[in-house]
Amino acid sequence: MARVVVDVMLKPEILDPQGQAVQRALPRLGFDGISDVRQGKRFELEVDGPVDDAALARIQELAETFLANTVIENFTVKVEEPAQESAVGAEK
Amino acid sequence: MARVVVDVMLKPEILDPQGQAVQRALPRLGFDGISDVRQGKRFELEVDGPVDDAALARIQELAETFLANTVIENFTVKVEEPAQESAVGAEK
Amino acid sequence: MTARIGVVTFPGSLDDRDTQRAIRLAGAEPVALWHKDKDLKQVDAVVLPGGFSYGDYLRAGAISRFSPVMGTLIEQAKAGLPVLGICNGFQVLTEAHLLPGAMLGNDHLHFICRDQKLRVENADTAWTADYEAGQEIHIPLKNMDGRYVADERTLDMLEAEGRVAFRYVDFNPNGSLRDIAGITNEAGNVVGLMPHPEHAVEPLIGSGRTDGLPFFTSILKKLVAAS
Amino acid sequence: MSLDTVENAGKTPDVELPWAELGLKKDEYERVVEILGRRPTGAELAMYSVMWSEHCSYKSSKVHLRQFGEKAPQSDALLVGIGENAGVVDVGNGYAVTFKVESHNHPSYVEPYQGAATGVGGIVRDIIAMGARPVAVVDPLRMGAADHPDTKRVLPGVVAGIGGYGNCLGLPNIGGEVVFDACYQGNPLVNAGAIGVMRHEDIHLAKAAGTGNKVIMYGARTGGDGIGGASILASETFDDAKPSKRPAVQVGDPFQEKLLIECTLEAFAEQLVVGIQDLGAAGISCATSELASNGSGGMRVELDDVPLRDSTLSPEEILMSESQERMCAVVEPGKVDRFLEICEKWDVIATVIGEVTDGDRLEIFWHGEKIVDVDPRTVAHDGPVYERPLARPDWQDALQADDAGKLPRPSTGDELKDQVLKVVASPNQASKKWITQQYDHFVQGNTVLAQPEDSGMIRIDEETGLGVAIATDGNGRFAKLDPYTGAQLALAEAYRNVATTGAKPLAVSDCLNFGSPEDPAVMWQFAEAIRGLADGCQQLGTPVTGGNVSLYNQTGEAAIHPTPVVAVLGVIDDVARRTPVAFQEEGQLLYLLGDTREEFGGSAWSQVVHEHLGGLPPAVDLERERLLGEILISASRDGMIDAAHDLSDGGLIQAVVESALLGGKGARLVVPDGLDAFTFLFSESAGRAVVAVPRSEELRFNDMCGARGLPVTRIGVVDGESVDVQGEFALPLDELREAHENTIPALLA
Ligand SMILES: Nc1ncnc2c1ncn2[C@@H]1O[C@H](COP(=O)(O)OP(=O)(O)O)[C@@H](O)[C@H]1O
Ligand SMILES: [Mg+2]
Repeated sequence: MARVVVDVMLKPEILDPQGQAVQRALPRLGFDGISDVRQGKRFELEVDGPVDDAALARIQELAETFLANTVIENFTVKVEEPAQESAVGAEK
Repeated sequence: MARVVVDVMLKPEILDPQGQAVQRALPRLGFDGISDVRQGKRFELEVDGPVDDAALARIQELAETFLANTVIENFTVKVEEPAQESAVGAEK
Repeated sequence: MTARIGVVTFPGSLDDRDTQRAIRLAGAEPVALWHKDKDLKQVDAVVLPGGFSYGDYLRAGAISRFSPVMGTLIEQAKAGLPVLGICNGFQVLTEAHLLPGAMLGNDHLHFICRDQKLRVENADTAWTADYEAGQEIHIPLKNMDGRYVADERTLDMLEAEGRVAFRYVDFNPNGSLRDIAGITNEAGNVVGLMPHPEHAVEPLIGSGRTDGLPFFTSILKKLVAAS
Repeated sequence: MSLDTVENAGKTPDVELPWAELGLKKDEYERVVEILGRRPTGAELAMYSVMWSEHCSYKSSKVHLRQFGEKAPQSDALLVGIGENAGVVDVGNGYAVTFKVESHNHPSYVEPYQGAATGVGGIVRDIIAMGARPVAVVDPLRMGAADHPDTKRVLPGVVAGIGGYGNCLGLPNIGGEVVFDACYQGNPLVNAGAIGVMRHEDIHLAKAAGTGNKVIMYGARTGGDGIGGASILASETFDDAKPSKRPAVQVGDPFQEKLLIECTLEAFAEQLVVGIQDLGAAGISCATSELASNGSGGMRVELDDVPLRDSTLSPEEILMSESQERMCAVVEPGKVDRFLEICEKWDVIATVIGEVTDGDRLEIFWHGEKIVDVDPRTVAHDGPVYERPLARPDWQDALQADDAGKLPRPSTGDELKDQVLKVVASPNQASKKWITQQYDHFVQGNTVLAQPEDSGMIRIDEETGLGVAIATDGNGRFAKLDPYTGAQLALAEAYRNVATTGAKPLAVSDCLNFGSPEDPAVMWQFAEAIRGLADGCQQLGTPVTGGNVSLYNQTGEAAIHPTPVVAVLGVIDDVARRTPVAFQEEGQLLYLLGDTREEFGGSAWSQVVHEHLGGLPPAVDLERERLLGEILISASRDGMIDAAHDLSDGGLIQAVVESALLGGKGARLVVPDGLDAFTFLFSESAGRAVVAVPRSEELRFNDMCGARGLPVTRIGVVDGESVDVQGEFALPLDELREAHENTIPALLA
């Protein structure tokens, strides 16, 4: 079984009220030096069987037609390699 | 300027009705072979200045106290290396 | 004398005016508190009202929890100041860890607005003394993020200590664990619940019942007795 | 090409701008050139093209809409009429109410959640711009076939969007409609209405008076969203390197709008505002040209001072951007600091972007260069006006000849019962609770009536109990059969719904949803509907105070049913008198008010049982509607009735079932002499209501109806656990409830 991750973010030109609200709160929390925050969605799909090109193409299509509304959102599809994952961050 | 990504997911033992709703819709859309879907949040932070250990530690703290509620959520912090990004998926 | 009860307005608070009205109808004096002020104006108790403070962005209550007024409030609540969190106010209280657990999106993924039946499980808190334990009441409920969750150990502790203050009856509107609608802290001065007692204080208006009024008369009596 | 300045335009008269791509006709472009005495700059063309669009200029509808003014009945209640952001009505005790309905149809099809959400946002800003505190919203919706897969995408998204925005603003949703019909499949109608309350002295108008006064923009930053043609101007012709596609759908931020409401009201309370305008369609182009043209002087604007979300925007794009949650206020120089302080208190960004001048020009500058120099009236008011050809459709006669009276009728009690169940469970007649429980009805603590009552009702004065009621109605099937009568039926039904709850109807707003005005058949439907509505309002004494026209609701050749949606606003001097739909007490007598005829054209029965649409709609008698209204209001005032429900889609049986289910009390009905059971139960004759009268009031009530000449028929009694039609059938409430309440969740959940 493998995990495929679909990240869906609002297009850069589209207003992101959630991201803005987070960003505006940062100075109050004592965090400076972050000039922009965007908030999107992360979908983790557990795929039965091998994640071959055909499977990825289908997930690509799923993302395009269902997980994202491409009028306002962009998405990326990635196969998650478990070993590499938490590059810097520790999972808490 | 660098981008740091914080992914926030519900802890595995917490019910994720959004992910379940997606998963339940899949067969109707003609997608089989996906045994589980979890939906979480992805934050993209644009950091001014270098993302050194100190900066990362601060973001780690930000995630722990603010971006995630660790009563119910786990998070990971990653520096995004622009080149490597869309491993398989194309940005649409 | 009468009691002065503060109502905090965060940006995006919606039921602050209604809560002030309910306090007035109960015979106490409502005092408007502003999220940017650390000063609680020496009120005798505080209500955190319902609404969508900061749009419910990030998580409901998560941003408000860091406002200046909350700094003072957290301190004083720990020292015994009576605090009631209604809906968004309850969410703020859990985010501030004045109450255990967390609020998540309703399990059916929709906003829900209905007249909800509840059972008062604990009539010994600062805000519930005018009810009888076991009494069933109808209070309007309206929320997007009303699903109360906590780990099993916390839930067991809440049950064992009698800190489940309200439970949904007949219908669980949001998937809250153990049908929990509201809880109290150990001392009984801090109470949070999802339904809106301030919308059930006048006949004809809203649900048309007055089942919510005892929240405000309970605290008034307690404060007057203490003074 | 670099910046296109006014100076540059004067020097390069031969440069041809892309007027066609911006949606202008050749003669419209020539008019712009004639008005200016030179070619327009890119920025000027951007302004003219959006302001002269169908949406902003009403160029196809203007000649017809005039009737609302010409035929307006004398009404003391009207404080502000058509032409402002929203009309204003006097409701007594020094209170004034403003209300309006608008459409957000197309965006809601493309992105249901955001399209519907921003529709609510837009109508609420219209209300704030009048000086009022918004107190409630309503949402009349029309969707494609209930069982079509795309309806499952659009409707839940629309509902979530309306709720998401309205709930977050703290506005109770107190009414609306949900209608399914295949004709709306590619063109769902998402109309949204709002009501606001203010004191008479707080009424504000959109005008920029007083030389030297400052123009302040406040609210969200301006982004590249909602820009149609501007990007063509900005990119394809002027600078090919730019992205040519800007999103046509915008994301709303209800939190920002909530802050806008609060800070605007605070500024009003301190009398800091001379004039105010919301930024909706056509954004800054519209706000500046309208403010300036309604004022006495001119206006000078520094576009560089507009706070941007995207620094790459061109001046044309800034002028046309339709970013949400922005407002423009005109403030005296001495009060600017206080105004900015209030904005800061609410964390709202505010910037002075210009000032009122003593000339009569609207001048806009960018990087120190003048890019717009126009007479604002020519932009805002002198748009083209078309008398489009209209023709009664060639199919109209055949449609009307296809009489629904000829359809086979049920012949036994059992058959009748089956058809009752079918109608009650059909998507259009079924309970909309699954939808309406996603809306907050309680917020603000003044809701007296909300769904599923005949009208929504809000208390506006705690001392006296003064309240207002609103109902919206429309029936595209009736309007298709006969648009003149159809529009009057919509008016009659909304009027009746308001009166049924005990409120006195005062004024009307409307949202006219039609197909393409370039089709003479559609244009005929449109003209007929307006004529019907204007005549009807004149007769009922309820002026039209404003509204909205939505054209081009069309998929290919196929237009939607002509769908005039009518909102009626009423006033009640004490909300304690309101009459609810639900049966209150067993033993109370049921009376049918009005005449029942064999009228089935366009009826729910013909649709549900026979999938038929043909014949003529029910006849309208507005004098009768007025009389019925008076009786219902008097009966509520004098405590003669405890429940009332107007009759409309589905006829008497639908109304009785709804009152019974809501009250949890059944009814025994007797078919009156002279009527057959089928006609009694399913006819959709207008001008009727069913009321429940306590026995002690029976005589008094009958006398009152008799004295005023309103037909009144005793039809039964509130009783038991079922709806019982003597000699025909009995249906247990449980079975009815299941039929009525399961349909929508089964389709959508
Ligand atoms: N989209 C909606 N939003 C809010 N209320 C609605 C909506 N659709 C229907 N309702 C409410 O449900 C009730 C029944 O609607 P409807 O059958 O259209 O009423 P009527 O036939 O009396 O006009 C009314 O109270 C109406 O306001
Ligand atoms: Mg009705």
